[in-house]
Amino acid sequence: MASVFDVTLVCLILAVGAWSTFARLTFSAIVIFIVYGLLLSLAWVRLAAVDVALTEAAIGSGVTGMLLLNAVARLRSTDAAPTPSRSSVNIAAGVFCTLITASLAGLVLVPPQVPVSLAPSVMESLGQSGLGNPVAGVLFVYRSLDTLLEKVVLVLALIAVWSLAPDGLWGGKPALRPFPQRDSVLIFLARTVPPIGIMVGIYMFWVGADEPGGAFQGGAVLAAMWILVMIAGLAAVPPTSSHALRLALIVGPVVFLAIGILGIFLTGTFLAYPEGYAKPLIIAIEATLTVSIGVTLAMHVVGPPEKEWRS
Amino acid sequence: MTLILDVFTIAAVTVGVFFFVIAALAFLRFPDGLTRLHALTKVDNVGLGLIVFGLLPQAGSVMGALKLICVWLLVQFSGAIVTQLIARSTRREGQEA
Amino acid sequence: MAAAETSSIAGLLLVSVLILPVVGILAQLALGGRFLNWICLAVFPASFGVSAATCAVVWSHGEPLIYIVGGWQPPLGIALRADGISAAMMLVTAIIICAVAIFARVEFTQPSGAPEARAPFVFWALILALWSALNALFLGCDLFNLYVALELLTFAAVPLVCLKGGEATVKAALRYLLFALLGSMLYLMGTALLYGAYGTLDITLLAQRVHPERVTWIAAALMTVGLLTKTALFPLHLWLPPAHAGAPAAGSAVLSALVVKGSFFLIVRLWFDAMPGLGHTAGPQLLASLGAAAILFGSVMALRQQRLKLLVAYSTVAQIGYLFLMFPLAMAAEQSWTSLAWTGGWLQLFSHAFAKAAMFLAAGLIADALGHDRINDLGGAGRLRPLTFCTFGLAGLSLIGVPPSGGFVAKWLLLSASVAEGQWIWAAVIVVGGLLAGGYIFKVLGRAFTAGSDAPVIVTPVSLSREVVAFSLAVGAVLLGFFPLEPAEILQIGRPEILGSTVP
Amino acid sequence: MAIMNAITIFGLCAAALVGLGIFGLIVNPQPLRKILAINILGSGVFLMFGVIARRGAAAGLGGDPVPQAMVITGIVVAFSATALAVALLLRLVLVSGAATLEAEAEPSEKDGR
Amino acid sequence: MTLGEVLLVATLAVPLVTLVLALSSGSHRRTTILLVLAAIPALLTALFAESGTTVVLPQALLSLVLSLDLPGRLLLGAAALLWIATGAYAVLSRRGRENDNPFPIWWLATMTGSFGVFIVADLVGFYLFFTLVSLSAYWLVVDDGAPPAKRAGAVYVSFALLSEAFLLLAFVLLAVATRNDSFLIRDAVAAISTSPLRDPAMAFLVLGFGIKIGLVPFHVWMPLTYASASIPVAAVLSGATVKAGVIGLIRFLPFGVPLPGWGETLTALGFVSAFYGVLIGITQTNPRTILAYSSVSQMGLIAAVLGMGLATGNSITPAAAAFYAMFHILAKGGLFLAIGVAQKTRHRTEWTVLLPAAVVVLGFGGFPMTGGAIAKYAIKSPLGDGDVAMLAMVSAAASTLLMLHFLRCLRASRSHETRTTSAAEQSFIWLAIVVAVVALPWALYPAVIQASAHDALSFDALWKATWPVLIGVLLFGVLGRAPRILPMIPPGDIIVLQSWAWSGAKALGDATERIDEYLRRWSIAGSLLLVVTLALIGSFYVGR
Repeated sequence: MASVFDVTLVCLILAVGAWSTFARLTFSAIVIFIVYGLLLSLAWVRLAAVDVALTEAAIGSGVTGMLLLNAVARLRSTDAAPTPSRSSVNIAAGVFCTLITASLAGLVLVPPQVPVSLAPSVMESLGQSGLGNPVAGVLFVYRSLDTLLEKVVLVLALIAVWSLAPDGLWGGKPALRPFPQRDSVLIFLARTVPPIGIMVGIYMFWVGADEPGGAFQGGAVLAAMWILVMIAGLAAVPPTSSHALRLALIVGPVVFLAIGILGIFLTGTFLAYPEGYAKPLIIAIEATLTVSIGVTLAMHVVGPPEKEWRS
Repeated sequence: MTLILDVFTIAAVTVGVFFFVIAALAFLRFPDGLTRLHALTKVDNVGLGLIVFGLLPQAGSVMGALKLICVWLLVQFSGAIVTQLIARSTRREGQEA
Repeated sequence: MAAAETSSIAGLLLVSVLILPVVGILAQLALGGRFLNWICLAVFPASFGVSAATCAVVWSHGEPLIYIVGGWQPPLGIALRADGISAAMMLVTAIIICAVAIFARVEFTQPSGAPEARAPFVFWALILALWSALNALFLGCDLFNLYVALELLTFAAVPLVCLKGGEATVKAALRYLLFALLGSMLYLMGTALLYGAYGTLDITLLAQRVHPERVTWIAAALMTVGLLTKTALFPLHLWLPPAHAGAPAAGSAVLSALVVKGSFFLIVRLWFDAMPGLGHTAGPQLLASLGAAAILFGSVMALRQQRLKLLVAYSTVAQIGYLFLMFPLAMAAEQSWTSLAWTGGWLQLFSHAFAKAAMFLAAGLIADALGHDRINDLGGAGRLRPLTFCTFGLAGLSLIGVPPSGGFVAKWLLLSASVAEGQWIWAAVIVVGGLLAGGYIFKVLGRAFTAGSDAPVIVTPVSLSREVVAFSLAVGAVLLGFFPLEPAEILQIGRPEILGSTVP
Repeated sequence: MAIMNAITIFGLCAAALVGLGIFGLIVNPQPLRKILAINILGSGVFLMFGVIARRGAAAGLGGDPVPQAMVITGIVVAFSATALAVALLLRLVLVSGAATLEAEAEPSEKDGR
Repeated sequence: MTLGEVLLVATLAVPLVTLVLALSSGSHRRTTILLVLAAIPALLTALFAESGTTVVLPQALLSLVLSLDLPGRLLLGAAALLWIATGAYAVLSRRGRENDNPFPIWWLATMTGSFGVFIVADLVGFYLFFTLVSLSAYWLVVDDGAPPAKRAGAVYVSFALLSEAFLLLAFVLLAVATRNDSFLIRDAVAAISTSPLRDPAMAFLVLGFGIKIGLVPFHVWMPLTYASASIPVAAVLSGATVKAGVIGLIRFLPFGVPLPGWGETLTALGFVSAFYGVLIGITQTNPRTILAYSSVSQMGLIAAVLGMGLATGNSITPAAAAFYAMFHILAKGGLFLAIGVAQKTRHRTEWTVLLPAAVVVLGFGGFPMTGGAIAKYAIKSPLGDGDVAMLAMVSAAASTLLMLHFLRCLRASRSHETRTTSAAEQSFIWLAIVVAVVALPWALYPAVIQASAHDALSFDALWKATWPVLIGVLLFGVLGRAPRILPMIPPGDIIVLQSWAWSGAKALGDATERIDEYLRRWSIAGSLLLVVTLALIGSFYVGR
């Protein structure tokens, strides 16, 4: 029988999700969405996927929440749009959505006869790569092409965001407005929390090889700390044309690609790690990835350049 | 021995939850933003403290217990600062409106 | 499997086809704007060479080229597979992207000495990303890997639409992105269901494990509709006209000719490779009827457009419909790849790619030269820019399906297939589509080549080199017309291995 | 009869979230709320992956690591999609002053080029 | 490569080379003498290449198959003559006039298509040249860009595209009937007559070629096009390019096996067109429109001849129809040139134009000793001697009436400004055509019908030829007294009816635009997406 906690958690998630969808004000919708994200990471813990819970909390609701809050602050002027009207189209859409949900629920209720899983084959050959965490194994050993392509997607999305700046401001500084007053409390926070945060981020990346954690989650924490410092005004927002920023952006994918190509010369196949050296190589990849992901996520939140900057 | 610890944990956690319930009630009852904020932070910190305190014996290892305490400290710390910021901004909005 | 099971040197071609454009983007970010021209000069020819080499290897061996990435066999790892149709698609993509690159070289050059400019930097990064994503789509053998490639494609296509930054183009780009994301999420849900039911996402393994049951139908439906949103088939075409009309000329050429075909390629992979069982259901008929509606609706809308770029965009909506006629016709045959409709469908895709790229480039040149692209005011412009309108005409011939053009051979094969299998409705739709296409092509050419009320004036001179590039693409569409009128051998490479053993 | 164990509950929750996400995306006129709905839809799809992973628990693991790795990649891709959508929306508001997706006027004349 | 094969290839190669030459040299603005010379190889092929020579071009040239048979040779020769004459006329009339539209390019393209259609022997090749001749003629029609020309061009191109659509379907049916192994027309026609696809194929063939030769419901484009095109263009369109439809019917109808069903329908269509053309023609006043309706009538007659041949399975019908069509090419083209020449001659010397025109006109009626007489005698055998032959006689009388009406309108419509610059040479071309019209049929008759010409001179044949002409003259006399009784019908007659079809199409277009605007609303598109998903799931369950 499903435990009471699970049932309440699911009901809570659905309630908060519905509330966020139908909230009158966009600002409250987004705040509720962040709560929804945290509840979801609880659900991931219940589904015994701690890695994913960390990712959901860090990226799914953390950084995305920051992004949406920043957006709603900018859009405050156009917020008074009415809630969805009760027109016939909406009712029809509702009916179709329930039909889709019903068909999916029907599938969920009838689990496949023979449970099918790749877990045994993952565990059986995980030992060769020296990694302890199976999810990290899948990400960086078995399906490393996915991870590489996904990194390229992240970098390309950033180029796309930057491309939305007007011609004149290309290479300029993104307009993250630091907190207006020279307020002591936020600066105090920005001075004390980041060291802990950075330590937690690095710990998360480091432990990722054997325990749940990894480059993505660590990178997200680092990004959060950097944004906190920038908002408090302690650190200047780097111009998008700064050489250091761009190098930091691409150091992750470049190292990943280099090691992949190295695999061709040493073992004859792309993205294959030579015997015995798998773990150090993967750690090297993850280290640079953490830095790149951190910088990229922060730059996504900060947005396209909006101020003149002549280096 | 474990029985005593379990009883202790259950007691502490229930009291903690009780504090949270009060905080929620206060949040709904109080008229304006500042008083709600006041109620929330104070009561939640105490509630969380009690729950963490109650769970300490359940934590597997000493490291686990330390992590729990770190979590509590971090929540205390950031909660207080964030409350300050929200209070200031609601007061400033109060003056402008 | 009989295929060349290698991670050999030839297999490395497949990897380099994926990786070279990505290296280009990373180099662009690392070195900045000053070296932009050098990077492009290095990466584009290299990528073209590798694509052509892969195509040559696959066509000469007559066997698909398989490469196991990272050395782990498919259920666990990811394989890259280049069979006949993916080699052909890679070749067409390489040719069109290089032609568009030469065309765009004038408009998007980084001025030497000046600080890094936005448009050139972004344009070349997006084109390279598009190329890498398309190659990943053609070679991918794992459904989730194809999802990531699809997202890479969308994220490269959306900013291309609003590169010029006008209000309408940004709105079109946002609509395109949101609708495409909805599609991707449905596709992802389908992948989840398939993995839950059969334990693998590799297409060749799926072909052996899939059997007709509820989870397969729902997964196939979700994935197909997810891909239909990106292919902009008739009822789901809301984003295509403003997006393709608003993009810069070079951008809209690549968008219409290639990006829309990438997701179509996946639908073919899904229906013909992963789940051939779908052929015995009424699914292909539904897809073809949507295609037929697209042909009729798109052509009538194209006839009514007042602006040239919108006319060409709606013509894309119509021509996509033809591709979906391939499903019922090819799947009716016992071995789908030997039927006339299979070759006809692919030829339609290739000739439309060439013709539409040429048409959008020509439309862009006309808009640049005359300062506007209102069709009614094109009176007599044919004399001012004869080569551009000649390009538009040649490409138009391929769309109408007039010999000697690729469009004609494709229509002939599709008509023969529909007549041979007695599905007359598709034959009627093809012919009416050709008529309507003739209508809107002659509407434009008629106004261009006959003296209008006020003599048009050239606003900004257009260099002949750009016109020659557009003309060469149109000639490409015509050269496809010399294809023999029977099922093409090279498009059948690698088909039997997937389906030979198990056709449920 | 379908066993109503914990995993199935989360499966039903995933299905419901997918329906909710699609409904929110279709119905809500505001683009920012549409982006929110896409994130809810995405979380629903990833939850389905989680349920399938949990059902594939074997060889001493709590769940099949392959779908879990896919979810991590999916979340990062979904984030970059959200970031691009938000940037586009902000640019749209900057340029047109209104945050609406309905194309009232066809691309106006000045975009004729 | 024998002489014949070289000539065959040259027929197409020379015009194409000239076209490329004109394109590249930039001299495509001025119409040079090359236009005339490009048609010479075709004439030589018709004269010297012996029937039956076939050439298979390499794969690089779409593996076209060119072959010359008797009907093809006759039509090719006559068309070449007409192209040379009208080419010379065009060169003279446009000398020095800097024209913007690339006239020579489209002239040469239409010429290539027109010659190609007569000598090509495979399906795809025929469709290629048929399209070439139809679509490039559009640019000749809209050459001077005047508004009526544009409207006529639009009507012309829509009918041309419609005919091509039908033909594409027909050819696909033929190809499928031969299981796609050989694309030769001969094999396709042989295979289709026995295959189940015969009826649809025949229907599309008759429709496709019917539109091209202007059978009644589809004839509206002819009067509009011929009235608004320039004189040489109208001459060559009414003469040579229309015959693409005739050669199509000759090649694609299975004359070997009698097909009474299709034969009768074609004959009926033919005679309806024949009489309809005359009925409307006599109400017109513009000489060009009258000639257009005379074309509709004559083409109707040829269709009737082919129909009867098909019904009775008479094997010499193709040759007879081609012979009559040859006469029609030269006569109709010549009369259009006559209009051009008449507008330039002075009042005093008008008889130099009207007298030869009278000879040609009487030929249409089949007056003895004229070219028309021998042509009508040739098509007598396929028509048999029942009531169909009587109908043919009546149609001869009717066309005599129409042509006399044409003569009167020609005389009345002569403009009085007397430009005599190139009039002399042009009238020389006109006279050359008249000589050809009279002499050529008599000369070629023995070779074509394998019977001596002198039994056509027997007394009863002569009498059978003269009484329809007499009736025609009589009717013309009666009509002359009371011109008021005839209603005024605008050229293109039922095109006026089709204007409501045009407004219907516009309404449909508006509705489509509203639907598209509705479908592209976000919430509608989203719901449609879900509908398509559910429909797909449903369709998978159906037919499993």
